[in-house]
Amino acid sequence: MNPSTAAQAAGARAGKTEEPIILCQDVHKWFGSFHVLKGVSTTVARGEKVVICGPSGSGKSTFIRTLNRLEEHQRGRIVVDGIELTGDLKNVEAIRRDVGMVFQEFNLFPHLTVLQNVTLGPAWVKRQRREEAEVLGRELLERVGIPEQAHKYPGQLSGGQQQRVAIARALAMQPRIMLFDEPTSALDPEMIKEVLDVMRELAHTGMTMLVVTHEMGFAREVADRILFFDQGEIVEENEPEAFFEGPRHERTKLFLSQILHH
Amino acid sequence: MNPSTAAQAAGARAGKTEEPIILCQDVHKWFGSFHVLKGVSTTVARGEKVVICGPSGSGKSTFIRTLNRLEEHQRGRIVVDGIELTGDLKNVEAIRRDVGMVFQEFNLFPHLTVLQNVTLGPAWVKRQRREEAEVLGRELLERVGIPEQAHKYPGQLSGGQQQRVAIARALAMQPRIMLFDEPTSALDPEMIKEVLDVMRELAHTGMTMLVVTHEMGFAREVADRILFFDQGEIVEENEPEAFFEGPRHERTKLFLSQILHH
Amino acid sequence: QGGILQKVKDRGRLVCGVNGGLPGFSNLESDGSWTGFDADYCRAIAAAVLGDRAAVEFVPLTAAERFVALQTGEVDVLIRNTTWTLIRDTQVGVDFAPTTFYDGQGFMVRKSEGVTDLDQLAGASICVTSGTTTELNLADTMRARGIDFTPVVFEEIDTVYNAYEQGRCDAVTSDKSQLAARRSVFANPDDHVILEATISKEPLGPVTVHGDNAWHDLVTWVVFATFFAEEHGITQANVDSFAGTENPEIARFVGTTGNMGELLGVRPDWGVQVVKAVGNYGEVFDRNLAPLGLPRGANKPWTEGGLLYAMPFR
Amino acid sequence: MTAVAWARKSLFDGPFNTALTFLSLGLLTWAVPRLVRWTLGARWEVVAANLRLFAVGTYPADQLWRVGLELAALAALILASLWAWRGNHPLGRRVLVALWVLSVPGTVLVLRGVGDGALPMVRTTQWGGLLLTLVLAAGGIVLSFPFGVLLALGRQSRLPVVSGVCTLFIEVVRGVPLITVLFMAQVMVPVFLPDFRIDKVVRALMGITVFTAAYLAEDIRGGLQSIPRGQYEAAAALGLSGPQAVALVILPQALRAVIPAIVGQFISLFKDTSLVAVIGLQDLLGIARSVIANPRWLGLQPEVYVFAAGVYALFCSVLSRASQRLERRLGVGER
Amino acid sequence: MERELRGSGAALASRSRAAPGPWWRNERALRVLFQVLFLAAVALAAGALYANMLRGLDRLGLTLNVGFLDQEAGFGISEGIAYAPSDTYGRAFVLGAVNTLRVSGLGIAMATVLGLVAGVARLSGNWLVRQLSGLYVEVFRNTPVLLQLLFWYAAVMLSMPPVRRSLHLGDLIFITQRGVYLARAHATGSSLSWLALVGGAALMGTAVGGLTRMLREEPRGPWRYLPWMGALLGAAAGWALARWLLAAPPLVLEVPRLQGFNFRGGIHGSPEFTALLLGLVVYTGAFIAEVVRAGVLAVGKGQREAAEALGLSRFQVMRVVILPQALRVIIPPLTSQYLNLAKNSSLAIAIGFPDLFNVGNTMLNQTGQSIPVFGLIMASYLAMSLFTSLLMNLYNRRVKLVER
Ligand SMILES: Nc1ncnc2c1ncn2[C@@H]1O[C@H](COP(=O)(O)OP(=O)(O)OP(=O)(O)O)[C@@H](O)[C@H]1O
Ligand SMILES: Nc1ncnc2c1ncn2[C@@H]1O[C@H](COP(=O)(O)OP(=O)(O)OP(=O)(O)O)[C@@H](O)[C@H]1O
Ligand SMILES: [Mg+2]
Ligand SMILES: [Mg+2]
Repeated sequence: MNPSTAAQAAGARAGKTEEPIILCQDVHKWFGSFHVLKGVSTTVARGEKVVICGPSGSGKSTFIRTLNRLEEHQRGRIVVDGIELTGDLKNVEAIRRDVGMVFQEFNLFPHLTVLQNVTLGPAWVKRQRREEAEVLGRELLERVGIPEQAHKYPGQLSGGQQQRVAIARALAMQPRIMLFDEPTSALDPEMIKEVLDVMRELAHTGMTMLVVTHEMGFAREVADRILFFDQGEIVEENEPEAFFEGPRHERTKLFLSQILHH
Repeated sequence: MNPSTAAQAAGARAGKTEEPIILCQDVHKWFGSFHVLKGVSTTVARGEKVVICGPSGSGKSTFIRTLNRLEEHQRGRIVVDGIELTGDLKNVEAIRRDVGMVFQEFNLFPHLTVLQNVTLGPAWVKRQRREEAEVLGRELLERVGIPEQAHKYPGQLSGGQQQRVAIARALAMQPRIMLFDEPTSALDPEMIKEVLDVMRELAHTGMTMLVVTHEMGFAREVADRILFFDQGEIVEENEPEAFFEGPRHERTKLFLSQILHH
Repeated sequence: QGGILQKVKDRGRLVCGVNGGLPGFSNLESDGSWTGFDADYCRAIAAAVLGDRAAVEFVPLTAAERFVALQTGEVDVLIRNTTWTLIRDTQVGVDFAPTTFYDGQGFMVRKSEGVTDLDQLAGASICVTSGTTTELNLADTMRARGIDFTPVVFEEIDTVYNAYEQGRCDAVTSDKSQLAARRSVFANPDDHVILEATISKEPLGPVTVHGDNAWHDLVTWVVFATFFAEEHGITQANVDSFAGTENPEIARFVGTTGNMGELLGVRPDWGVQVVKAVGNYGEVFDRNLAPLGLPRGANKPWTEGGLLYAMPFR
Repeated sequence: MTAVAWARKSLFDGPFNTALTFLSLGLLTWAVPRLVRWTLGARWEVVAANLRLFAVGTYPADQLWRVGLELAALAALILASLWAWRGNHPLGRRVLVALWVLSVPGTVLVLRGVGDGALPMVRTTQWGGLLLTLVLAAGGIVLSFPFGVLLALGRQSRLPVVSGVCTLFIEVVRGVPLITVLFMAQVMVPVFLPDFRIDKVVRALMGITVFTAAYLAEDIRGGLQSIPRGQYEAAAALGLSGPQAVALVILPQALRAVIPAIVGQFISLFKDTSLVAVIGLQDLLGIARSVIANPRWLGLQPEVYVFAAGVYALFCSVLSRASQRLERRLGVGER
Repeated sequence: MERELRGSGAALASRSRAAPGPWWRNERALRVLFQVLFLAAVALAAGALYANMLRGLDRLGLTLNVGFLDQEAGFGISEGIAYAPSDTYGRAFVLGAVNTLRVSGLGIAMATVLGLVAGVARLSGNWLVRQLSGLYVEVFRNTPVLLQLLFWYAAVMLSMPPVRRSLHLGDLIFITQRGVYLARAHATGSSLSWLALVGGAALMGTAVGGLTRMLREEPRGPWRYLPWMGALLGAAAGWALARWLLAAPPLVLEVPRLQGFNFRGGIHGSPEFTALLLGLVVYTGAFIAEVVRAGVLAVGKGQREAAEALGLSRFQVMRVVILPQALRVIIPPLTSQYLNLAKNSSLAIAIGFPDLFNVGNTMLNQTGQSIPVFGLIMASYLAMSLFTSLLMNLYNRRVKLVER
C-alpha cells in the first residue's frame, strides 16, 4: 500500500479529511533477536480516539512506546505531528513535547508533591514561570477532580487518584496526542471508573488519544477505531461496533470471547 | 460453660458423639492494647470441616494462628487433640506435629526443591529416614497433582502449583487437623480452582479442616459449619444452607451481600 | 626564585621538620610547644634569620616521609636525627650541615639477663625501627658475626621502646644517645644496661635540600656559631657583655666588625641572636640531653678532646 | 508482665537459654568489677593535662577563639537546617543551601586565616587533635559526595567508555587499602605534581576523598538501580532532557534511598581519618600517640587510648543515631 | 524547530526517507563524539601526570625501574617464610605477601565464625545475650580499627606475662608477651598404629551414628538411656585403645620448650601476629554480626512461621530454613567485609607485623624507588581483592534462588 493512500484512507475512515497526526509505515522492532513489531502500518487522524487491544505480549505497549521514542524502532517510518522520528535529538524532543503519556504503573515522582509533579514539565521543559505553571497545574488538578490533593505526596493517594495525577501531569505539557498504556489495569475495581471518567471527558475535548486497554465498555463508547494486535502485527482494525459484533479473525474472536467472558 | 458439655454440644451439632478435637473457651488476645479476639469459644469435632469468614481485620487469621501457637492467646483455654496450649514448649511441639497449616502466601522454602520442601518436616521433626520421607513426599505430590515438579524450585512454579506444594508439605507431617488461611486469595482466578479441588478431595478423606476463605462456593459444598467473625467475635455460626439462606445478623447479611455480589 | 633563605624571610617563619616524639631531641609538650635538642637548633636558625626564636613552625615527620618533605619544600630544614651517609648525600638529593651530635649504634638489654657482649644475644629478639640505617646496621653486624636473632621491627620509635620495656624484646638497638634518653624515662632505668659495643658511626645533624648553597651555608654556620660560642665561653647570660669585645674573631661573631652577616644574607648580629635564643652548644646540650643522663662523650669542643670544631669566623 | 514472668520468658526459657544466661552472667561478673576498678584507678590526669592538645593540637592558644567561632557558626547552621527541615523556614532553603556551600571556604578562612591582620595565618601543620579529625572528616564528606555522585552516574552511563573508565577507577580504589591511598597522596603526589606544593593536610584530604568517593559511588549506584525504569520513562515522556531527568527525578530519589548507606560511609570515614596518624599527621590518634611518647606520661597508654576510643565512639554513635532518625523522618512522605 | 518539515501529509509521506538530521543532533553521533572526548580527556590527564612524574623523579634523582628487586635486601624480618637479610628484595616482598595472606585467610575464617555467633546472638530470645552482643557490636564498630590494633598490641599482648612466667594450659598452649605457642602434632612412621587409629575411629563413628539414630527415632521411653550407656562403653573402649596407642604412638606432640631467651618448637604466633589477628577478627566480626542480623531479618516472617508450623525446633528453623536463605542476602555485604579485613591488615605497620605493606614500606625507605614499590603493593592488594570477589561471586551464584 502506498503511504499517501494509507493516510487518505485513514482520514476517510475517521470521517475527516486533514492530514494524519500519526503515520506509521511498516514499523519493525527487535529486542535482540526477538521480533516484537513485524511491520505495523497505520495512521491516526487529528482528534481520533484509537483503542488498542490484544493478548499479552503482542506488542501493544512496545508499539505505543515507539511513538514517543521510549523505544527505538529499527525499520520503517514514524511521523508524529509532521515530525519524523529519527536519531535527530531535536525531533525526539519536539515529539515528546507534543505527546503526553500515561503509564500503567502511574510512574509519579514520589519525592515531589502532586502539584510539583504536574508543574515539573512546564517549568523545566517549557521554562514557564513558577506561578504560571502552578495556575495551570491547579486547573488541571481541578479538571481531573482532585484539586484538594495538590500538596500531598503521591504515596499518600489512592491508586485512582494517582492515575488521575498522572493524566494531569501529561496534560500539563499541552500535548496534541495522549498515549495511554493500560491506564486502569493496576487499579482496584472501584477506582477504575474514576479514571475512565476522566479519560472519557478528555476524549470529548477532541484530543487525539491512543489507548491500550482491555476495558471494552470504554472502547465501545469512546473509540473511533479499534486496533487488534497479535504477535507484533495489527491483525484486525475496525470501528467498535463492527469490531465487537463481527470480528473477522479467529484470533480476534478467541480474544474477545475470553475478554468479554471475564 | 463446662468444657465437656461444650464438647458434647459441638459433637451433637456435627452429628457425632466423640469428644471435640479442638476446644476453644473464651479465648482473648490483644496486640498491645488492641483487642483482637474478644472471647472466642467454639469446638470442632473430629473430621469436621469448618469454614471461617468475615470482614477483613475481624481476627480470622489471628484466631486460627492461635490454634497452633503462631500467636499466643492471653486469656481462655485452647485444647487441641487433648493437649492444652500453654507456655510449655513440649505441648507446643506436640500440637504443631498434629496440626498442619497452609498460608495465604504459600511460604514455601525457596531455597529447597519441591520434594525437599515436602520432606523437610518428616526428616527433621519426625526423624524419618530420607528414603522413607521421599516415598511419602512423592505420594503426596501425586495426590496434589504435581508429581512431575518434584525437583523444581518453588520459584519455578505457578501460584496454584506452589499452593498445592504447600498443602503437600503440611500433609507430610500426617496431621490430624489442617488449618488453611485464605489459601486461594493470593492466586490468579485460573489457579484457584486447582487448589480448591485438592482441598475438596482432602475433605473427602475425613480430615478435620478449618478454612478461612471467601470462596463461598467451596464453603457451601464442603463445610459442615460456617463461623462468621466480626471484630474479634464469632457473630454467627451455622450450617452452610442455613447460613447462606437465612443469615440472622445484620453484619452477616451485609457481608454476604458484598461477597456474593462480587 | 630567591632561595629558601629569602622564602623564610618573606614568610617570617622557619618551617622545621622534626621527629614526632623523641625525648631530649624533640618532644610535643602539653601546652603545644616543642622542646628538645633538635627543636633548639630549629630555634637557633630562626633566631639567626629572623631574630625571633619563636618564629618556628614544627612539622613532625615520619622516617619515611622526611626526605620527600625536604625535597618538595614542605620543610625548610630537616633536623630529625638523620644520619649522614654517602648515599643520602649523593643520591637522595640532600646536603648535610655539620654534625651536631656524634652518635653510634648500640644495644640496650636488661641487666638481669647478664649479657655483656653481642655474641650472647644469639637467639634473642631485638627491637628496631624500620626504614633506618639502624635496621641495616643491625642486620649487617649480626650477619658478619654469624649471630642468629629475630628482628622485631616497628615504624614508630615510641613503639620500639615500649615493646622493649614491656618485655617483647630481649634487646633494643639504636643510636646510643637515643638508648640513654629512652632509658632515663623508663620506670626502672637501673634495670637496663647499654652494652659497650658500638656497631656504627651515627653522625646526626641538620639537613637541607641539595642545591640551595646559600641556605646550606647559613644552616652550617648557625651550627658553628653554637660551637664557637662554647669554645669562647659565650653564653646566653653573658652574650651582651661581648658587645665591646677586643677579640677580633669574637667581634666578627657578634657583628660589631666585619660583614659576616651580610655574607650569609642575614643581620650582622645573627650570632648574638643564636646564642640569645638557645645558648651555646654546651647550654643546649645541658638543657636537653644532660637531664637524660647522656654523657658528653665525643660531643665536646675539640679544645677538650671532643669532635666539635667550629671553622674560623673570618 | 511481672518481673519474674519476664525473666522466665526472656532469660530462662529452655535449658539452652538458661545455660547461656549463666554464661553471660559469669562473663559479666568477671569483667564488670575489673572494668570499674580500672576506670576508677586509672590516671586520667593525662587526659586533663593534655586536653588542649587533644582538642586542637598545636593551634596557637591566642587564636583559639577562631575555633570556637567556627564551631558556633556551624552549630547555628546545623540548628537552622534542622529548623528548616521541620517545616519552619525562617531562612528559606535556598539561603541555607548557599550558606552550606559557603561554609566550606568560610571554615578554611576562619581556621587558616590570611596573612597577618585580624586573622593571622595558622598553617595546617598546626592543626591537630579532634579539630584536625573533624576537618578531615567533614572535608572528606563534603568533597567526596559530589565526586561520588559523578562516579556513580558515570558507572551507570550507557556509554561504554565512560562507564568503563569509572568502573575501573572505582574498582581499583576499592581494591586497595586506604593506607596505601594515603601514602600515595602523601608521598606520591609531590612526585606527580612537582610544580605545586600541596599542603600536607590537603594531600591527606585528597586521599580520603578519592577513597570515600569510590565507596560512595557504589552506594549511590545501589540507589540508582533501585529506581524503577518507569521513573526514567516518565521523565523522558515529559520531555525532560537526560541531565534534567537525572537531576530532578532520579538523583533525589536515589540519594534518599541510600541515606543510611551514605551515613554509614561517613561513619567509617570518620573512623578512618585516624589512619592519617600513620602518615605523621597529628589528628586525634596522632596526638594520642605523641602524648604517649612524652616521657612525662609514660605507661599511660590504656588511659589515652580509651579516651580516644571514647571520643570516636561518641561521635560515631551520634552520627548513627542521627541517621536512624533521618531515615524515619524521610519515610514519612512515602507512606 | 522543524515546523517547516510539516508539509501536507501526502507530500511528507511520499518523501522516501527523511534526512536523519545534522550529525551534531544525531543521537548516535553525539554518543560516539562524547565518548571520544571523554577518553581524550582521561588520556590527557594521565599523560600530563606521567610527564609530571618523570620530571618529579628527575628532580629527586630517581629512576623508574624494578631492578632493585634482585638486590640484596639487607634488613631482617621477624617472621614468615624462610628469609635472611642476604636474600633479595623480591624475596622479602613475597614474604610480606604470604604474611598478609596468612593473616587475612585466618582472620576471615575466624571473623566469620565470630560474626555469625554474635549476629545470631543479637536475635536471640535471651535478653542478656542480646544485650551483650549488642554492646560488643556497638563498641567495636564505632571505634577506629587502628586504635583497636594498638590497644590489642600495646595494652593486651605486651602486658601478658614474660616468657618465664607464661600463662599455660598444660603443655599445649603457652601465652606470653612473646606471643602464643601451641603444641603441634607430628606424625610418626608407625603405620600399624595409624591403621588402628583410623579403624577405631571408624568403629566409634558407626556406633555413635547408630545410637544417635536410635535416639532420634524413639526419643521417649527407657531406650533413651541406651546411648548414654553406649557412650560409656565407647569411652571405656577408647581409653583402652588410647593406652595401647601410647605404646606406639602414631602422633607425637611437639611441645614448645623454653630454650635460651625464647620458646622453641610448636606453632608460634608472634604478639604482632596475634594482636593483628585478634584486632581484625574482633573488629570485622562486629560488622559481620550486623550483616548476619540484617540477612536473617530479611528472610520473610512467613518463612519462620511456616517452619514453626511444621513443628521444627528453634534451632532447626534457624539452621534449615532461615540461615540458608539469609545467606543470599548476606553474601554480598559479607564479601565487602572480607575485603575490608584483608585491606585493614595493612595496618599491621602500626604494630610491626611484617605484612605486604610493612615490608613494602621498608623497601621503599631503603631503595627510594617509591613508584615501582607502590605499584607492586597496590597491584598485590588489587589482585587479592579481585580474587576474593571472584570466589565470593561464584559462591553467590550457587546460593542464588532459582526463579522462573
Ligand atoms: N526491553 C525488552 N527486552 C526484551 N523483550 C521485551 C522488552 N520489552 C518487551 N519485551 C517483549 O516484547 C513482547 C511484547 O511486549 P509488550 O510489552 O509490547 O506486550 P503487550 O502487548 O503490551 O503485553 P501486555 O498486555 O502484557 O502489556 C513481549 O514478549 C515482551 O516479553
Ligand atoms: N502482629 C500484629 N500486631 C498488631 N496488630 C496486628 C498484628 N497482626 C494482626 N493485627 C491486627 O489484628 C486485627 C486482626 O487481624 P487478622 O489478620 O486476624 O484479620 P483477618 O480477619 O485475618 O483479616 P484479613 O481478611 O484481612 O486477613 C487487624 O486489625 C490487624 O491489623
Ligand atoms: Mg503492555
Ligand atoms: Mg487474614
